[in-house]
Amino acid sequence: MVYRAARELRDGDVVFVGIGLPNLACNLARATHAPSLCLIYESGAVGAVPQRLPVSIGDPALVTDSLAVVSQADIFQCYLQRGLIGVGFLGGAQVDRFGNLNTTVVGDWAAPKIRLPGSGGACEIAVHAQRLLLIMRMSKRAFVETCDFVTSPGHRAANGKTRRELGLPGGGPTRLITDLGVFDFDATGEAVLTELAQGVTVEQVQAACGWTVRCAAQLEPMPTVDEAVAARLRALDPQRLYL
Amino acid sequence: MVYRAARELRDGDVVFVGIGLPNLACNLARATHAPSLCLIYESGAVGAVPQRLPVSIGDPALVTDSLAVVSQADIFQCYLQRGLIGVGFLGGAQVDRFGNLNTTVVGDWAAPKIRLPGSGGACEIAVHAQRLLLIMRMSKRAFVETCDFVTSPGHRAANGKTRRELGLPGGGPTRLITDLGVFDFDATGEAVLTELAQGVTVEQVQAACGWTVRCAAQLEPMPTVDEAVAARLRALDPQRLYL
Amino acid sequence: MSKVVSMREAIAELVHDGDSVCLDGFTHLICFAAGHELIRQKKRRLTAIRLTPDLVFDQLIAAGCVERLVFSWGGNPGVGSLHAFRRAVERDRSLTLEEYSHFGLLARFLAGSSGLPFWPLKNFGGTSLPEVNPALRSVVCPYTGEALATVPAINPDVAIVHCQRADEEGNAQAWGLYGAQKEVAFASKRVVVVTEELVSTDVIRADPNRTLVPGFIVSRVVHEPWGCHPSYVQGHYDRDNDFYVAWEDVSRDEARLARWLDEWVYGVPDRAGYLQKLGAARQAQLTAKPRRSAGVDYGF
Amino acid sequence: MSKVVSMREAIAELVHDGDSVCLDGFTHLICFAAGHELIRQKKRRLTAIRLTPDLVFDQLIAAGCVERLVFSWGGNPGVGSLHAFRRAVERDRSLTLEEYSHFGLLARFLAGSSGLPFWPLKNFGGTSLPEVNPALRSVVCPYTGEALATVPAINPDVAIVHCQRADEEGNAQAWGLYGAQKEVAFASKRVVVVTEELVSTDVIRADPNRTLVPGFIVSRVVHEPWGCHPSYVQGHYDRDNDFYVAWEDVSRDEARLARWLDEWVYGVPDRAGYLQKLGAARQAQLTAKPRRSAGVDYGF
Repeated sequence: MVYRAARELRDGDVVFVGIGLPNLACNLARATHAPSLCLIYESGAVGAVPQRLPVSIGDPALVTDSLAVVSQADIFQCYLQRGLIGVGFLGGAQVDRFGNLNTTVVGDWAAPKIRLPGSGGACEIAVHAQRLLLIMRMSKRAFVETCDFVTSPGHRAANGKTRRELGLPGGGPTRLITDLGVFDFDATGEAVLTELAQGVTVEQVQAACGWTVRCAAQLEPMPTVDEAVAARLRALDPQRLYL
Repeated sequence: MVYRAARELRDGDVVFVGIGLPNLACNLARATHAPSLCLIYESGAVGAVPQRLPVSIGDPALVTDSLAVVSQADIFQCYLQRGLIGVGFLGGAQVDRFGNLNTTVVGDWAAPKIRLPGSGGACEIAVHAQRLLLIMRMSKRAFVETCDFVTSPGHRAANGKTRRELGLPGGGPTRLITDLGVFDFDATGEAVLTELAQGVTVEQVQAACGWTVRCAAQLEPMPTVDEAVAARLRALDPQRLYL
Repeated sequence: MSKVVSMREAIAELVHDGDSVCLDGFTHLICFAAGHELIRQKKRRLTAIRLTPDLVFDQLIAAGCVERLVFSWGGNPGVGSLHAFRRAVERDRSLTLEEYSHFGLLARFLAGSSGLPFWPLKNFGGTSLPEVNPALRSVVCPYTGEALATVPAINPDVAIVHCQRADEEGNAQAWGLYGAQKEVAFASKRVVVVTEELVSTDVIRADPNRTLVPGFIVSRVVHEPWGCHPSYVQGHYDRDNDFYVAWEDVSRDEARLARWLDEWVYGVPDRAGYLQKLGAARQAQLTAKPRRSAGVDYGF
Repeated sequence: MSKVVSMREAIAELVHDGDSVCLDGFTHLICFAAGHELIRQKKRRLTAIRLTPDLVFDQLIAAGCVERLVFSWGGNPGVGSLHAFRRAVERDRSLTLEEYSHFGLLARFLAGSSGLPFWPLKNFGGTSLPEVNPALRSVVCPYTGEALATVPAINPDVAIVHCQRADEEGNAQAWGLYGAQKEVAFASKRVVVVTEELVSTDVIRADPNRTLVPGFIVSRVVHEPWGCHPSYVQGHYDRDNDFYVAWEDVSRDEARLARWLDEWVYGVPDRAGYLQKLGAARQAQLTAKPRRSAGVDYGF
């Protein structure tokens, strides 16, 4: 999943890096095929080259030797809202077929079953990034017909409005990368399964998904991690923070 | 005139310093009775302690040893518009009885007789400073019934609207200091002569003024410069940039 | 005129029950020393404002100081949940929430620090946030006709701003991650600067581009070395990530969290006491390895 | 990948006739070298954008490069008038003016650099500016109901940004007066960074809080020492105030100004030629006396 996400990054991309798996994917890409990847963190670090895997997006290792450290106002206004962020990464507790994400609450906001952390920068990343990559493990609890709360907009709102109608400048979700396979989004903004992980069937994907899965005409195999990449990943995360 | 202006400054005041006579007045006050005066320049220098009299408001001597150097965006938004500037100083080519100033154009804007520099930061200083001091030499050309162009608002617009009606947060002009005397502004926002320079008569003031001069019940003498202050002023401006 | 006082004096003098208090710092420069003093002084009915409530607000919530929380991300970064926060929201319903995204709350500080009543931003389209937060509204651009989101200005009663160095008048310099320290300071009615190093004004004047907060907007200055632990201060000490990981278990168990507060907050008189308890060995482990930049030339 | 080219190449490649060009710097960091190259290459019908047109725009106007001027203060600071500008406005009516106050024009850059279509500000009430500039409009605050002034975003075709040091990719650092360099760079479609010192990226990374412009928004980098004379660069050389004073007489006389351009702009091939003409003695007089700050610690 991390490897598959890393392969979405092109050398020279300007990436807004979230914590967790995206962080690992970006640092893997930088260590392998995309050495000129420009990593930007919502904390204010631009062109970071962390010498240890950052535990948080505000780790001091992101500051030391970065190209620039700027205020969060600049990050959100001059970098993100200005449209300079090529790639954003998000995950969440719930996702629907249009790529809407929930990281706020399970149940009702005013009387929640599970209170999640909330948006942080996720909402604005989903609004503004030119390409948005979603990374989540599949389960019926997570891949839902309708999110309890939409924290970060996907391709269509519950009322059917498109991104253009909602005034969202960014491109919206381009891939939904999961442990079982990969979804693209078609012209109507709906998720379409295009890749299957090794040994996984469409039935297994459907069993872990709360909506009726649509498949591409041709399903590709999801690329597997060879030993060299696996070793690289272990080296990047010696404390097994994310692996 | 410079000395009279300097006396308006209290120790600890936060002053927005313009170029020319205000610059000299502020540096005189700092050298005499107001050592803790905080000088702020629209160029971005805060708490400047210039070791030479600055020729421009962007002089490098304003930067060296200042308390802070910030972006112009911060100066205008966080310092001025936030209401933190206690005192502003302005002059102009024309002033009317309500303290409206013109530094833009003599004649019609689209077909000017004399094109002046324009607002610079003068408009926003007049809008936001808590106290505004005007310094100008008197003449019929300068003290006019109606300004050809209002660059910086005084107490009332040509249509009679008050500062409150115009949405202007600052206090507006508090003194109009001239070579012949000093005007205060009354509750209706109109200039009232309160002080006369040594040897000057009300008739002489009226002869240099395009509107009918109103006088306070009691006219005070404008304080004169003693030799110590005169020497201090010469020391501040050895090149006679302003004197 | 020196504004230097102890943390106890600063909090007693400037923070009153019912105040809105913003304690800023994004991962970096979070002033736990101030948070603990608020708890010790049993401040009540506070409106607590932070983008990321973090452990320090979990502790304030557990201690019963907070009535209303204005925030945008309430978790333990890279670890998991803030359990006192979750209990207050999920079980006790004892906390009023006012929720934003980071950009949304930051924009409130931008408006507050700029003397404007609102701030426009392109955001929130297609999300549920406006349904639960009536403060999110919109304006129409007078040029393009497009609708933009708005947030209202926020002007907290008190800001607590930690920095690497400040002088006695509160002229404060910081580097590394800025968070929203500058915006928060300018937005607030009263500002407490807490500093790792108390320096002479000459040190500030020698590098004026580094000044984040000018002294004339500062009410009080507190000299509190190690005032951010377990958060960090670039160039001084590292983040205590083990503490953050361990907090998961402490805060999950209400009784254990109460014992933790007794031991580490109520049980010590001040930050010096906390550090003595923390121990020299732990401090030595966390002390930053030097990585000094070269200076620049301000001559003319 | 190095983006370093000569000033001639940068201007030839990035500035086209009819472009809008912002050459920023407030008293400090005004890139006269770029202005002179625009004149030498006989660029035409430019929309020239600066808060303070200054001598460099007086020269561009005299040379016939400028069709439209977007500005907020058109004078010779501390000296008097820009006479080419005045002749164009008062006598020839050959220049279209779009006039703001400093805050007004700066707010256009703020909007442009922030990806917003407009910027709100409290300004212009009771003035004549809105009568002569239809771009000044208003919005109503959705919270307080008060009317606020607005300006539209500006996104110049080209920004020319001078700085103390940059690397080959255009990561640029500046100190002293910032002007609106950052806002102008982020607002513009193409950015030319002109630098006093070309340094390795390590120098940039050693003090990342000083970075004003990140390389990835920069198109070309020009290494041009003394590129700002008679403006100045803090830590490098002082403002040539005598030049500014002398300009009053030069620009007042149209023929003399034409001769000045012949001699100092058309008559030299590039900045190196200009400096040779200026002479080592003048440069020595203006060279800054060192005033180095101490570094700060970025360790953890």
